[in-house]
Amino acid sequence: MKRLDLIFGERELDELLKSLEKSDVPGYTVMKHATGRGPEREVSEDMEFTGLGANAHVIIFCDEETLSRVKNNIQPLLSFYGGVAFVSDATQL
Amino acid sequence: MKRLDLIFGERELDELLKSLEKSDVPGYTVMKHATGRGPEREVSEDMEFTGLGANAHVIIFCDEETLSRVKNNIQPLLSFYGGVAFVSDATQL
Amino acid sequence: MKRLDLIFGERELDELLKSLEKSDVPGYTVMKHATGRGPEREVSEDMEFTGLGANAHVIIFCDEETLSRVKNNIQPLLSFYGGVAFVSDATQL
Amino acid sequence: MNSSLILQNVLTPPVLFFFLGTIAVFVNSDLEIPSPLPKLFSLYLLLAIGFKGGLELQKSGFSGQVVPTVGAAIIMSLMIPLICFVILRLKLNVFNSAAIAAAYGSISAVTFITAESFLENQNIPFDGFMVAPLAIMESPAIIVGLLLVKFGLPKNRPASNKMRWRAILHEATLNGSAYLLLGSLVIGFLTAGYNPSAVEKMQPFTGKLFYGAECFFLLDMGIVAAQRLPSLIKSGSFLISFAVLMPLFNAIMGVFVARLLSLGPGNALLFVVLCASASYLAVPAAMRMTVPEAKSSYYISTTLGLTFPFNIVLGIPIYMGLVKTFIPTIS
Amino acid sequence: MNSSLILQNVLTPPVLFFFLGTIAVFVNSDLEIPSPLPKLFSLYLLLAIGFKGGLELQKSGFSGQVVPTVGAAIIMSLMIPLICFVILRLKLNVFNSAAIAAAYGSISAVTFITAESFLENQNIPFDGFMVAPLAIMESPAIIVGLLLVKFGLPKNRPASNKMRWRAILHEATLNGSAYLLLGSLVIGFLTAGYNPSAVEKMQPFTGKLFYGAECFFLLDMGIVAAQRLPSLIKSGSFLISFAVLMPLFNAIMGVFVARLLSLGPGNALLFVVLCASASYLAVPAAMRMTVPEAKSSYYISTTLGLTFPFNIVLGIPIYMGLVKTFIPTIS
Amino acid sequence: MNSSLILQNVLTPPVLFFFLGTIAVFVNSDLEIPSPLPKLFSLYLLLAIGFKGGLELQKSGFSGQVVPTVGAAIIMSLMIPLICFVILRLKLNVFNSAAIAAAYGSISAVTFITAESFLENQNIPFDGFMVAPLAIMESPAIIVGLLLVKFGLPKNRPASNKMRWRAILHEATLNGSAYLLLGSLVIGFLTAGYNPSAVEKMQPFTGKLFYGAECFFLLDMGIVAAQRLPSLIKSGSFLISFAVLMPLFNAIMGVFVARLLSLGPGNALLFVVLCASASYLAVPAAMRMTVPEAKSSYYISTTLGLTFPFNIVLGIPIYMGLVKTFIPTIS
Ligand SMILES: Nc1ncnc2c1ncn2[C@@H]1O[C@H](COP(=O)(O)O)[C@@H](O)[C@H]1O
Ligand SMILES: Nc1ncnc2c1ncn2[C@@H]1O[C@H](COP(=O)(O)O)[C@@H](O)[C@H]1O
Ligand SMILES: Nc1ncnc2c1ncn2[C@@H]1O[C@H](COP(=O)(O)O)[C@@H](O)[C@H]1O
Ligand code: NA
Ligand code: NA
Ligand code: NA
Repeated sequence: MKRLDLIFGERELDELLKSLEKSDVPGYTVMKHATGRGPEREVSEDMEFTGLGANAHVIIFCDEETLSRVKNNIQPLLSFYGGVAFVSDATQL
Repeated sequence: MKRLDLIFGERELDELLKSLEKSDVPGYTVMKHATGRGPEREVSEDMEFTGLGANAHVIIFCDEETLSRVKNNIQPLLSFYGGVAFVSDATQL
Repeated sequence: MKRLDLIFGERELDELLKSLEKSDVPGYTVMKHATGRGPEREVSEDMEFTGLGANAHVIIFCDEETLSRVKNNIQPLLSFYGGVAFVSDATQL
Repeated sequence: MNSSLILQNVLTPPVLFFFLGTIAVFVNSDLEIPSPLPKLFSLYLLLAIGFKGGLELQKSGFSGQVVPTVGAAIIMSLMIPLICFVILRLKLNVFNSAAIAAAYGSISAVTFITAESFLENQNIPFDGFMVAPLAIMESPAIIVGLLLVKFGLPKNRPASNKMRWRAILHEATLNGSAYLLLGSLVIGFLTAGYNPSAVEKMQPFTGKLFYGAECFFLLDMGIVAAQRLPSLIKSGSFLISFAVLMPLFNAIMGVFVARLLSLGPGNALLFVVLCASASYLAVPAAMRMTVPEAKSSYYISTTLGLTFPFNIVLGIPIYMGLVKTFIPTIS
Repeated sequence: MNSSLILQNVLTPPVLFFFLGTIAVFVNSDLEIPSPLPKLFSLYLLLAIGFKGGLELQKSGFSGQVVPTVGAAIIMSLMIPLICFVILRLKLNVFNSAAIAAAYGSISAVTFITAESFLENQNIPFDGFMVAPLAIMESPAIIVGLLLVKFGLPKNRPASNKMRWRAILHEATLNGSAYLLLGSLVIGFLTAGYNPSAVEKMQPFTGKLFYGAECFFLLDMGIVAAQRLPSLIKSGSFLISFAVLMPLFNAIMGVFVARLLSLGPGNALLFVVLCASASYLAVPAAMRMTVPEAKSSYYISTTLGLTFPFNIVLGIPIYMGLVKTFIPTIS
Repeated sequence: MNSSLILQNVLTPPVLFFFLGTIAVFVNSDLEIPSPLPKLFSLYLLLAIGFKGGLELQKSGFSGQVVPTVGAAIIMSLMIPLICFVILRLKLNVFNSAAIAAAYGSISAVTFITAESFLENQNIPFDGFMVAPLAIMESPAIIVGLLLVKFGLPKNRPASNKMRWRAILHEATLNGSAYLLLGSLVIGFLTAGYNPSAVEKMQPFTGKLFYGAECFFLLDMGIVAAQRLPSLIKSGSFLISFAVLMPLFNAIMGVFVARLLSLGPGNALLFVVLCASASYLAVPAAMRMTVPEAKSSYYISTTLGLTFPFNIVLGIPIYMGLVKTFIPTIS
């Protein structure tokens, strides 16, 4: 099994979750209100009030096949809006 | 060392932490207010107000021996209430 | 690529982020309001109001070279204030 | 006549803000009231309702209609789940039937205060002691729900379930919202009795602010209710009909009990609303802990996604119409 | 004369709390108002402004100056972005220019209410219907901003962008803050018309509490604005000058339009403040969704980090001076 | 006589809500006030206390008892930590002793306002300027605490500690709660002086709402305090006795100083409460940053888990008894 960590702007969350559903992920977990800095942008806590939104951190545990579907579906979103995606190994307990 | 990620309903948090303590974990970290979707249920942000509660994400860094104790202790909880558990490798910095 | 998980007191966040910047990390993600228990201390949700602060969970995806710079820079902070740091493997999606 | 009452009800700020929230979801606005702000308003309303109820209870004492009304309320919250269960079992399994039944036996505090605002708006008097049955109706319904699970099932449930009996009683009586409501009621009662000068000092917070805070909260309730729509539709036409017809049926029962109790029209409406409303705070919390097998989307979507809006918008004026028709005014 | 107005403005609680927040950042105090509390106050203020505006609009009706003023406001929010865009293009790319231009064509509700408090403090009358132009000026500016991106660019933008037209109109009209403001305005209007007794019941929440909540919110705005300083400095002297001079220029335009409209001095100041203020709520939200290529630090730092404080502290009294000078008092 | 005072104190809403929170934990109810709502109330109370204090200070000026009282307060907050340190060193190491000592030299704003409510309830007059010593007593105690660490230790502490001196002074004077309290006091002072009409406009927020918000906050404090019980018990009988006896001792010292200052009974009680109460906001924050070696569970459990409830429930009426006995009434 694989673990995918996605970090991107909260405001794109709905669109991204739709992509995940289209990729038939078995499930996902969302943690909002994340902040951070990437190569280009800094996202601070007060962004939530200005309407820009903070970041969302989404975790998906899935098999490799699903992962490649996810990859295809979310790549355009990440390249248009920004955000990062990293994969690690994981096994069910 | 191993890293265990547990995701389950916030309302079961106390019970689960008790199980972890019984398993003699060296420590744990809890992030509440997580939302998500599993094979059966969807947990959205407004659950916190309806009394159902959102999800909790618990991270435990421990050795394999402890991990197997944890596994035995939490399995009944996860199977009764639902929730997921994944293990990865990790080393102390 | 490596994934570094840091968990430590929220009040030291500014200092720690400065250390990370000094180590030239490509980016980082911060999740505040984490609680937990370590070998010595328990951090509960009401700490946020007493002024002690809860924990922050910081994730950094970076290469091994950067990781070793980070290690050198944050070690004094972690040993003075407490907190944990774990490394796993990760690859960009 | 009812349609004019409905219009008058719709054009009050609480109902209008509820619509504002609902429409926000339908037109896909990004208006949201982030967690835990809804909890803040929910806690505030429970505290204020309880406190004000306690003050009134101190005034009225436990004489007259108070004790019979509370007694009748308890009986209703025991009976309604039984009736609901029988109906729900036509289509659903024991777990889901029991959980939904318990929700409909219990009450919704926000529906109750919207009914109070409706009465104030119509200049129909009512008694503050009606908060007492409100505060008491959560527990019996939860207990009946759990008894239904217990006895409605063959003994094939896993062992972890056996030892949960204490948890059940615990959830039924000490869940956060029931506890805060009842506790504030006691505090209001004591304050009015022993410290009348403090009553006035509480008034700006628990009294004056109340109506506005209710509106703000109903804005959020509108959002939340509308967001339930997809899972409401998924839950099927049986549950959708149930979520509208059951409150009506319970309301009719309520009207006749209110008549037996000789309640005035204001108190009668409140009693009817207690019968007709369904819980989305205490009961879901209790069911999640004790009957995780029940699908939470079922009991949340019906109570919050349909019964609540129905009661707020149409139910209250309809029930008022029923009350006016079937309950003789003494004055 | 202006300097005495500035001093009088500075010594009011809202401005003083704004300074308290600013200084907290400069002296590195750990005072913070954790998320989502700022959102609570922001939602509250929008709801209350809208509701009160609706009440007043019911009183004044749509006769007299209301329609021309709203018309002029729409025209200003279409024109100002065009002027800004031309200036900004001297140094910035199309994306950044359009996003910043949209922000300056739009408005800041908190600047508006600070101006109202200033007028009350100076005993200068103004009309509640001025909330109508406030509620309406966000959308046109956003649409102009997005049209500028659309036509200012060669067709080399990725395809994902093509289908975003509906999203653009959607963001322009239905973003949370504009929606809540406008919705509350409608509710206030309906309530005052059909349910006058409810107006009084809302008053403690939407009326009495307002000034204090404004102060609390400005404390947070002071913190947030000061935290923008580093990225403001990084954005360079061109944008820094723009963030001070553009509001002044827009204010001067506003004064002459107000004169054309024959607005009294109070209404004139509010109109000028609408022209001179820049959005940090609705516009950033819309730009993030539709023009992610624009650097958010540019439009946030200028609007929130400089234009907002400038308007709050110096701008309002300066604009009042302009109004007094150029607008003949009829009385 | 004291026992009647205690009963009168217990039957006020603030104390009753505190009990409601405490009992919620003991009976294991799931009532919780999720973060950051407690912070909202805590910020609100500090802002309101400061603002009201500033108004009163403007009225009273700096003549009469103001300066001597503030002076005496500073001396107490320097001396009390020294006495505490000597006692605590009997059993604890330098780090823990210094941190706890600093907490007891400092103050608890919520204990102070509960004492004010108690006085209002008893119709005993007191002066608004007593907020000045409240606002000033945090810093000296923190500095003494850190000096104790500095000089109480051999030089074996790691180097990272050396450069922390500026941080120490910074934490002592600019931590969020002390800063907000003092800043609001200054704003209240300026507003009353230069803008009296604004005072009335703040009144619904900072004045009228205060008592109810205090009750809500004490509900949370009850929960938090009761949750400290396990770690309080773990901290041992020495610290448990300390957390009850030290406030009593400090109160007795306070009574005699108040007598020397010729304070009236109301002001005297407030002065005594400042001496007897211990900080769980500013001091923990400062200690965490500068003396992380100190066990936070020690200073949090004693101050919040025992000294605070003791003062709120029993301490205030007992101190009132002491004041009545030892301070001659002039009237
Ligand atoms: N190397 C990294 N490690 C951890 N988080 C990152 C990293 N790079 C970016 N992020 C997160 O991803 C968000 C969006 O990144 P970006 O759009 O590339 O600026 C940032 O705000 C960070 O929270
Ligand atoms: N494949 C998955 N990846 C990430 N999170 C998951 C996954 N499956 C379930 N979850 C999380 O676990 C929670 C409980 O799952 P369940 O009880 O199986 O519905 C869900 O609400 C999700 O937050
Ligand atoms: N073994 C562990 N697994 C997960 N989190 C841990 C572990 N140990 C400590 N932590 C987290 O790190 C924080 C600080 O640890 P410490 O300062 O060592 O008490 C704790 O509050 C926990 O949130
Ligand atoms: Na019911
Ligand atoms: Na503008
Ligand atoms: Na003290």
